Amino acid sequence: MTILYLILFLLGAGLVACLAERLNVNAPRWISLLAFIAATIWTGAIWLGGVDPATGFYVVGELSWIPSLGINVILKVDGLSLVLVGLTTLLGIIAVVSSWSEISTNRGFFQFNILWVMAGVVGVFCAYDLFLFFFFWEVMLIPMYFLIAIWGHEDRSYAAMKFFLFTQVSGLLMLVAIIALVWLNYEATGVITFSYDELLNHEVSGTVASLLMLGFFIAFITKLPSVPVHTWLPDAHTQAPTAGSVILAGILLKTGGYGLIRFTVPLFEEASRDFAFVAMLLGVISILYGGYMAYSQSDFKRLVAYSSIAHMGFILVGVYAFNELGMQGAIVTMIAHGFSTAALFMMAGSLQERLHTREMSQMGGLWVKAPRMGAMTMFFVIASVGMPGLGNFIGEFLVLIGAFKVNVPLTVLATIGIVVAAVYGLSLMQRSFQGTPNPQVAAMEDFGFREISVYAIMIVALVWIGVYPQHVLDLAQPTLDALGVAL
Amino acid sequence: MPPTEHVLVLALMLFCIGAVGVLVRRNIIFILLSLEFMMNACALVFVAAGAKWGQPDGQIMYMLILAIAASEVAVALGIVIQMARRFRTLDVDAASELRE
Amino acid sequence: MTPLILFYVAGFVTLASAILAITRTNASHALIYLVVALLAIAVIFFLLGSPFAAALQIVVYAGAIVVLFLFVVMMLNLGKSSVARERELLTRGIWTLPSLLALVLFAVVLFALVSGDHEAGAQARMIEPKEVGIALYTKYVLAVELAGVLLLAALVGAYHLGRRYLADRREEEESS
Amino acid sequence: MLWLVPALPLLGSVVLLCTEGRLPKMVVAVVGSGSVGLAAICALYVGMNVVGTGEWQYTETLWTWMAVGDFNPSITLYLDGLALVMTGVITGVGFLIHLYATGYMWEEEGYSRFFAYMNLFVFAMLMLVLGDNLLTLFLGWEGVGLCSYLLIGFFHTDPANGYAARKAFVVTRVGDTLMALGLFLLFREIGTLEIQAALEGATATWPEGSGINTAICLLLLGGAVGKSAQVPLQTWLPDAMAGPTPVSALIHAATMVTAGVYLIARMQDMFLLPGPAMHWVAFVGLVTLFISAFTALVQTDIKRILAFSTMSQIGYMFLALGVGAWSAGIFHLMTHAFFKALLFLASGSVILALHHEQDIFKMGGLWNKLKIPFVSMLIGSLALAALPGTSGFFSKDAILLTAYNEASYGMLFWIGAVGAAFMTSLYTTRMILITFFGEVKTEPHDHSRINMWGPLLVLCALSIGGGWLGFMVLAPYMGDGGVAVEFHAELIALLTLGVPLLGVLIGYLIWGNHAISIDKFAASNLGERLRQFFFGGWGFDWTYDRVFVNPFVRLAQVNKSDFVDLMFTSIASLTTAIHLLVKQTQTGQLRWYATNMVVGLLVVVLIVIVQA
Amino acid sequence: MTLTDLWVSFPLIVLVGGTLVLMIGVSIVRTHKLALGLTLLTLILSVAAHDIALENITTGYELFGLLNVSGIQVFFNVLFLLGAIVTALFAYPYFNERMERCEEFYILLLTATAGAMVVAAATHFASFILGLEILSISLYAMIAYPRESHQPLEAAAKYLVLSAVASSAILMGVALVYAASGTMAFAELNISPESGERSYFLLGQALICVGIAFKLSLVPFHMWTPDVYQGAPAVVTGYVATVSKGAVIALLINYVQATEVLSYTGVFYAVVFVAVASMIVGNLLALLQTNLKRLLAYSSIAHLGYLLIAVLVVNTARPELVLETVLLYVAAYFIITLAAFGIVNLTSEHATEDNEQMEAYTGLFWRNPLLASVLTAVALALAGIPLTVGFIAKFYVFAAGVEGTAWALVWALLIGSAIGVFYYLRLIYTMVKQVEPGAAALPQVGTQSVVAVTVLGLLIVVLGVYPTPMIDMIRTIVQASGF
Repeated sequence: MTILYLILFLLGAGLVACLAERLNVNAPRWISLLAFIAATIWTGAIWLGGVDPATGFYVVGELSWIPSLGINVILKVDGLSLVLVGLTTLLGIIAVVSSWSEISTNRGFFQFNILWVMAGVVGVFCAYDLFLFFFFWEVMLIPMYFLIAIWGHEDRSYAAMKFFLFTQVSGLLMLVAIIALVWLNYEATGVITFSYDELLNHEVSGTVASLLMLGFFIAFITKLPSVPVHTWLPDAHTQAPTAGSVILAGILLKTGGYGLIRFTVPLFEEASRDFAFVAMLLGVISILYGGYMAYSQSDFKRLVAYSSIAHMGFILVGVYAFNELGMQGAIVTMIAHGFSTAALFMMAGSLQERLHTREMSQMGGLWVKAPRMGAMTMFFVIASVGMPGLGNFIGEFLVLIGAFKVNVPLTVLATIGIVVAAVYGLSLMQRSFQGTPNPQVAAMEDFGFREISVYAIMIVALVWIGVYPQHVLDLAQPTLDALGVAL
Repeated sequence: MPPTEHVLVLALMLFCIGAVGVLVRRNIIFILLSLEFMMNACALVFVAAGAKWGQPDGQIMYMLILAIAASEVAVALGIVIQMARRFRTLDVDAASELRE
Repeated sequence: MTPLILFYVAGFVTLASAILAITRTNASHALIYLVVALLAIAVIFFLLGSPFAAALQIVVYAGAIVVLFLFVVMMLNLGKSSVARERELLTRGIWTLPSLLALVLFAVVLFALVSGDHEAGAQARMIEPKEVGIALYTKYVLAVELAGVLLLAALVGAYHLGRRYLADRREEEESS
Repeated sequence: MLWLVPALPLLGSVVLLCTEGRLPKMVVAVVGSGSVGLAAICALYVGMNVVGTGEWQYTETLWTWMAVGDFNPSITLYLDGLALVMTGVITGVGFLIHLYATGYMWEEEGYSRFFAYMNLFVFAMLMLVLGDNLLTLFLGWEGVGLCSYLLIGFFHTDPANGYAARKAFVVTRVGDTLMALGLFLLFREIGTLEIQAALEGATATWPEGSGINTAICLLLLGGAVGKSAQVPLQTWLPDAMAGPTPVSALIHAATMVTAGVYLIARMQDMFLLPGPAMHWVAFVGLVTLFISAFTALVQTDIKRILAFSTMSQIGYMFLALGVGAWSAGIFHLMTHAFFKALLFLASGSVILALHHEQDIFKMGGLWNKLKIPFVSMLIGSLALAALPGTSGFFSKDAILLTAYNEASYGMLFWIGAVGAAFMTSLYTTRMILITFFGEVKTEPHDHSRINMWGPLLVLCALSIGGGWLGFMVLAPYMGDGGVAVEFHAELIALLTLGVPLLGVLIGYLIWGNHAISIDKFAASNLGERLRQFFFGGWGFDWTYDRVFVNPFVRLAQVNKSDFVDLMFTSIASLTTAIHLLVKQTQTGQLRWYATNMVVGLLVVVLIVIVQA
Repeated sequence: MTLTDLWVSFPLIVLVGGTLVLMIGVSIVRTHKLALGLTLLTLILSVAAHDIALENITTGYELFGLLNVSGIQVFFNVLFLLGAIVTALFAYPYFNERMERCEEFYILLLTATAGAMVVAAATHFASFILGLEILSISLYAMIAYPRESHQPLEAAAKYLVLSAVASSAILMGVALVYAASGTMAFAELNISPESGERSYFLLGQALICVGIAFKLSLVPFHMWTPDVYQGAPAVVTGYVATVSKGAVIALLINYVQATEVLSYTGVFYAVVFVAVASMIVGNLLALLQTNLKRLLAYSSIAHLGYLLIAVLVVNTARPELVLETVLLYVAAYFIITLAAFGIVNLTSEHATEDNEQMEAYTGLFWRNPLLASVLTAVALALAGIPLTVGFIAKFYVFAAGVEGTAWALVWALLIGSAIGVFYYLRLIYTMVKQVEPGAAALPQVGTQSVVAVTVLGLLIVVLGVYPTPMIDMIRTIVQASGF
């Protein structure tokens, strides 16, 4: 039940933070920060607690919910979930700190939303009941919508709407697929159940399987996102407040990748294998198109947003390579991208806070004024370009080496994406921090201790994953073994 | 006894005439009057059907229609009086504030 | 044969007066045509072997409901101006579409009616008022009660809508 | 112990990065150059030990990098003769250049940042050469690329530098991508990225040669070509001269650009398997050698002359590898590191003395004003031109002879190489004569201190004596039995000896005493065209700009707002349009509503009747 | 008439009796509070009387061949009564300030509820038509209740005329069906395929469908809806949207199950057409709507289209699932709609006109977080987003659609929902927008209405998160009713 308590704890902290604003305007952010720190420690404790040999999971919790429909609260944490939950709580801390001084209105409600998004995401990562999964899947949307719609930038209404519509509509497709799956299982076994484990045993095949698989697939690639359903992301990211972008890029996108690994592939293995080529192709297109679009942008955040699309393409390629290397690569990419892109979004936020613009034409030569910011940006650009020794490289390399075994032409195209990454990554650096200092930019405050320490966390994380990714790999390995599809 | 089908045709013609009245007239009094024709057409069918099956139900339905028509007219005329007072006309087109 | 001829005559009268009624510009004239149509229908009821319905049609419909109409028309004092206005509004164009629609509707319905071959009404017979009365107070007793509720609702509604309140009176005084 | 060698520069780099700008310059200088110096000592110590054991191989596994199924590369350091030579060059020459840079960069902004990058570079380069598996090598490979990028763009406020840096990074990354593909292929076929295991596996699997082996080799060659600035990925190197001169010396002359040579030498067993791979290597080298020699002849920027000469010299190395003269290639790599570093550092001193003037036609008559640079430059040039007795002579000689002996295209290679040798001495003479002789055009101010001229002198010594060092000391320990030069044919040997001298002579006649006038030719239409063609590096940049860069940039401008989104926005617009349309039906008119009801009724009735 | 008859019809008797008492009471002492008290008392007693009724029925009980009372009817009846109670509670503060005479309203409310109960239980056309008319007649008067204002009058006139046309259609349909089959009891309605009268039997069914579609405001018989919703006082709109629709839905599900009318392909496709059109057009109409009442009107069009899916799969899915879906959806829809109009109502209590423009709710989140939260819950519930009971309802509809393999309808539901999300979110966005300086202040709201709205809002969320009690109850009812 621990994980349910963790979710409830985050929800509760959200309520407290919301109400605490009346006592003190600064209280919410402290509550939120402490809550996330506690949650991180909590997650760490689960990790240290080790796998329960009886169940093969770190934590298992079951609770009756809607028994008449075979719906129960089933929350289980295996290695994969644990890694992602850890990422979530850690990025929670980072999100709170990154928005420390940015938010000046309705701080309580702001922290409320952050905590609730995170609670939803933790639920998504741990749910072993399809209904529950869908429930959390949608629950995390609403606070995210608020984050964008209330504290976003100039075009927030449009962006928030777009974000919500895309996820919601694709989610409905998944809902239909879930119900159809349950129904097929019911017809075959006479039992109505939404339990993941039981549905896993039910083999669906043929056209029906392909259609149901598509239902899940579309929902997940929309979240991921992959071309051609990616267009919500640049808008949402660009308009969201910093914390929103951090959460979006860092965690919300990962739910798509997680869903593919946890649900689409195991539930419809055969259909997925048949579909692998198309999926990989979409991934490759995302990599190249995302990179190309990133280069086209003049808005700092938009550029990073498109780069996210490119990175997420690797996940698609990796998952549908259908081997351990690819899957592990996808997982490492999820984690590493969580840090590298979140950091770049935070940078965009910091710049916006200082310059009141995200347009790179208004920047240039900022390194002279804020060398620490420059160095940090450089680091994360380099990381996201896929420099060996940093997390993203491990993920992308594993994905590619795995994919190469399966499909050479697509892998070659995907590898070209690495060159494109260099093109847009360095162009970002050049246009913002290097080059002739823009005379319109007056003095700019450099990073202080608070910012540096947050970035330090992410740097350490990226280097750690880049140099010794084994922790992540070992955690995810049993999951992949259990899924039995990666071999 | 006239064949049921003939009565039905007559009733439907009456119904259609009533419908045309509703669609064409703008004076609410005329609209209500047209509605009476439609109601009567229904009544005619009921009575004819009752006769056809040799059951009293048709006539009972007729009586119910009577009650319905009476109630509708009563309330409708109440509204007409108020409309005449508030809008100073019985033209329903004048009362089209509610629209997109 | 006679009843059948009578039926056609009555039917013709009904339709003719109905058409006349909905085309009049003067409300009182229209109401008179309505009465004519209702009476013709009463004749048909009679021919259909439903004397009770025929009687009610004359007494309640023509006698009560139309009178209610007439009261209101007179009360609202729809004078010459209103007739002129009606004439103005009833251009030829306005009739085309609804009439066409009604014609199509009629054609479709007629098609539906005649497409099947119909059994002759084997059970057709005259239904005495007594029989109706018995059915009304046995099988349909609940319906009668409900009709009571219906009339009650109408009563209250019409009362509320029709009556003059203090505010109305004040308003009228001001305007006069 | 071996791990200390890369770890020390890394530590230096991290320290400098974390304390950026807060340490006094003196401390920075000590940390920056000291870490490399210590690494050099460590390398020497480890090297001695390794040599002492006689095993010539030493492996040090640090940890398993990642383990996924059967893919489990580890971070392992591997030292053998080849690696030892490279390590020596990197730490040794690297230390000298660092030392020089402490003086050269003294006045510049970002002193600490500079050394942080430089140390990081040394670390990455060491990982490259010490890596026991291709993934670790790739780590270093990309790392040096990064540092190269960082250092080319070190003076980041000038957009031109940024452009050059990005160009360098992206172009080399094209090569890296090919190399990565090579790794994928190798892993798929052999199942490992451990270099030794892979080589054994390859030789065992494809003793008869195979298309896949060739493919892997060519992909690796692609990587090498990118990193070593060979045709067709050579265009970045001249622009890379935008970086501070010590950077050019260290990265773009002595070490990084030779990584390609190292890679091919490292993987020689696979290249040696039957197949056309070797010829490709040789041809790449030959073409580059030739093209860049011509280009160097018409350059006016002193550093660009050196850059093209670097490309040309690496071409020699590739040629050497391609003809199987592994040791000669590596030998040339080493000597080249000495004399080219010397040339760059010396030119750096000149440039610094002339307030960052790099155009040789604005220099002149400096020989007696900047004595140490002049002498250094002269010695370096002699070695570059491979005049007998210099280190360059020994290494280049070995290459030429092996090339001549190559079975299939030997004659072609030899003629090309000799011709290029002639060109080399020609442009070297031109550079020296124009820079240091003639009338004084700019007045120099010499700021050199011991930390700057000290390294110069050491490198001078190495440039002259390095050949002997290699010849005597290293050669026996190199993989293929040393650089035993046999003078097959007297004529060949004579030509090899004589051609550089001829070059110097003709050069003197043209630019020294103006006995031969080329002004007329230069002024002619054809001459001008040729000059421009050579000057622009044989039109490679021009072509790439038109074929790749411009279309991409234009494409990027066209589709800034993502045409895929049109699909969704048009759905939205369509929905809105329909909304506005259906909204019109809500007119508020009772008759209209009733009409619609009747129409609806008609529709329903029709459906029912038609379906009945 | 047996004693059991009496007990089973007891709730109705209490209700009608209460109406009479109220009428007499009002004629003696005209006090608003007393009228409200009597109304509430009657309604509560009637709710309580259902307990007695329930004891006397097993799976279902036929009353005079006109009404059939089973657990399902009881469920609907209780819903109607609760809806009426909420309406009465909201009506008090709403009318108290703006009307001279408020007492008649409660009488009409009671008769309307009685009509709804009759409709829901009808098993015979006579009771169906009568119930429907009792309901409609009361509604005409309720809509026009503030007779001094233009809008309610206009709304009432439109509703009256169009509703009368629809009633005529139903009557004609019933008459034709009767003429074809010789019976008006649902259970006996049947026609053999060979029968010559089949064509006008079907014609009659089509006309009945049209009438029902009108009452449920389904496309293309929906046009009155926005105007009436907008014109009627918010309290009445809430009532129209819930009780009157709920009654017709109860009748509909009753009807399709008793007569298997949907097994006639023509009728089936006609209803499919209406359902799909409602889902799509309803949502499209609402897209950029700025008037909250109109928005809810359009949204109700779409929602009833969704609900029709459950009705349409009556022959292909398990009957218990269909019934569960319908019951759950109606219950959810009641709560949500009442909450929605409750908010409109209580922000309009002290205003001269209904506070119905969306702009009026700008920044509600910052001005009145409680109300805003409830309205957000309402919007999310209408959009069918989890955490709200609306999601559970939509989930059921999806389940029914999938189980009935009605893929076209599921697609329409998907598209409709997608469009729907847009405008519900716009509503939410309006509430979170920052208030422009100088914007009109939000009218003060009374506490008791706030409590009522909050309770409804809580219900939306609590039942959305933990719907088990409701689902179990509905399942028990459905099973007890013989499915």
